[in-house]
Amino acid sequence: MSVLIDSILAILAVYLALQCLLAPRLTQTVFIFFAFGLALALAWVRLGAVDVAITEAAIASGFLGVLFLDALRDFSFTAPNKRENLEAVHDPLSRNDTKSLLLPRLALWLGLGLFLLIALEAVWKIPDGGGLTAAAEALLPESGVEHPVTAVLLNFRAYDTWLEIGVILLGLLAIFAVGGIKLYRKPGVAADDPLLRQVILFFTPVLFLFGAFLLYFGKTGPGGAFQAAVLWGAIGILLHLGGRPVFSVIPRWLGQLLLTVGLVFFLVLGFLLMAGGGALFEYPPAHAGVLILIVETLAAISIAAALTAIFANLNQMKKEEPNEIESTN
Amino acid sequence: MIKEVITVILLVVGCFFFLAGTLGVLRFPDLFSRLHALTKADNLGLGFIAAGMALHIASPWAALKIFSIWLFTLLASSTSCYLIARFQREQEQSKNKKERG
Amino acid sequence: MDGFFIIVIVFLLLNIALGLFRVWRGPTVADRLLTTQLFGTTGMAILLVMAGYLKDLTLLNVAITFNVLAVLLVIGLVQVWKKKKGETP
Amino acid sequence: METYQIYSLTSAVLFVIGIGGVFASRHFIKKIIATIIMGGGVFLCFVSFAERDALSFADPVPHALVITGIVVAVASAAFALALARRIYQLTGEESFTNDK
Repeated sequence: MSVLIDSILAILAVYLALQCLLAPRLTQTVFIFFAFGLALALAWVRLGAVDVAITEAAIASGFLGVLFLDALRDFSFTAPNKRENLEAVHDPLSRNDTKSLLLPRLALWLGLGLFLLIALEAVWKIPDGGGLTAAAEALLPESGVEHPVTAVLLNFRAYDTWLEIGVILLGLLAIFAVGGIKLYRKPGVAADDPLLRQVILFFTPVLFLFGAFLLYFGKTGPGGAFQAAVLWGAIGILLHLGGRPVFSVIPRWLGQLLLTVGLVFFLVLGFLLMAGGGALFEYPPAHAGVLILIVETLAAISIAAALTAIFANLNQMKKEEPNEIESTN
Repeated sequence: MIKEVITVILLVVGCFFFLAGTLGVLRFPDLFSRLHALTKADNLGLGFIAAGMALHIASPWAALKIFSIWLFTLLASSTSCYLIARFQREQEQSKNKKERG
Repeated sequence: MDGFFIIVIVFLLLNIALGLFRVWRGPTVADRLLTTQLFGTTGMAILLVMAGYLKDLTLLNVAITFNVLAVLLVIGLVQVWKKKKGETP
Repeated sequence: METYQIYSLTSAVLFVIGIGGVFASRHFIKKIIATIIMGGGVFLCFVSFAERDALSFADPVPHALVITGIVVAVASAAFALALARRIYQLTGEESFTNDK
């Protein structure tokens, strides 16, 4: 009977993915993408992965949705008109090209169909390896936490998490390299609406408290550093949208400290543990719980700061003098 | 037994309001009436479903959490209703101004 | 009781699928934005019912997250696109 | 049909849709979204097999990998968006055109 829910969710997810890519307008694409994130989050709840569901709901649809909306402001709002313009200007051969494009298109669809069959067969025949559940269950008492996913993330495979903070920081640096450091610039518009200001002021402590709750709850159940980080990052985005950008208010060294503290503390802790005679990130079981909580808190602060910085920097990337550039082409 | 009957009734009523909200979004002619249908009817439906589930789960901590979820949703959705309506009005005004001038 | 919960969840999922029609057609951006509100609320209802069906109270945390992020999206769109109007008066 | 079978087959379909989107769509934002959908397919495959291997709880290692994976995918998508917007700023183009 519960197969009904699963199959409807699966059909919905596939349909949304297709519509997302086939929609003629970009605004349709972005909002359908939000719905797609919701369907995936529900699918993960059905599969018993509540941590993944929280992460997906928070970051992959909320944060990315805001980023895409911000990008759409720069691009044209309606793809079709613009595309005709583009083709008229840049690609005068497009009318004659339709026939010669037929063959590549046919090849693409044939290849995709074949690939679909291969992928379905491969997924169907994945051998039963047993997984790592038993190993994780056996080591769980030594890890210092009670929730297996948190134990894997911050104890058994802590270097993954450490490098992941590094990847986010690297992404931020790459964005700086592409668009210039516009983090410390003040945006022009403050929230002029009293209701909007009140809502931002109300949601900031709620988000902070809920993030802290998730962080602490990660010890015993779904939750943890990433989920808390996204919620705290949402605080930064809300404040930025309300005209109080965090990074231009606090002093520079504090911003840089917030961005790097998670990475640095993680690394120092790892080397101290190595100096004490263990392997990298091998916590002593007696203190593991406390150490994990400290590491989680600092990592969450770092990731939240990095997400806020990514949004702030992308939001400040303005298109300069569009008319002149387009006319020279 | 009586608890289950009440839960079923609450959930059915909640579903009815959700259907009403969705139909309103689909059928009403302009944005403002659609906003009205969606943000009122859906929140009422969510309230009924929340009450039903709080009764079914029957633990005071969960009931408190569900109630706070409903309260947040009321706040959030009334705000977004107002913001969307204001956004739309501003867009229309600027469009009119452009057409006139 | 479980069968009844499944029927409710399927009904709410179909509700979301119906609401997609408005995303597809909606003449203005605000119409499409409206449906994120619909998805948020309906998704929360589905999560609440699922919490009872799977007997897993941690799903309530997912519901709160959904709620908060739908608001973030609305405020984001309203504030971000208002700037554009201010730039080109 | 088991739950994990439904979702693993769905994951294959999503992955193929993503690949098709990367090749067939023109606008930068659509290409970026297509890569995210591809990633979603891969993550769904991981999590569905984690559910198959469940004992008293589902296999936690794929869950942890997927959480890290989602965050990394978002960071790379943000970088791709920055690149796309920079290209648009400099050349005014929103898709790869091959007329030059």
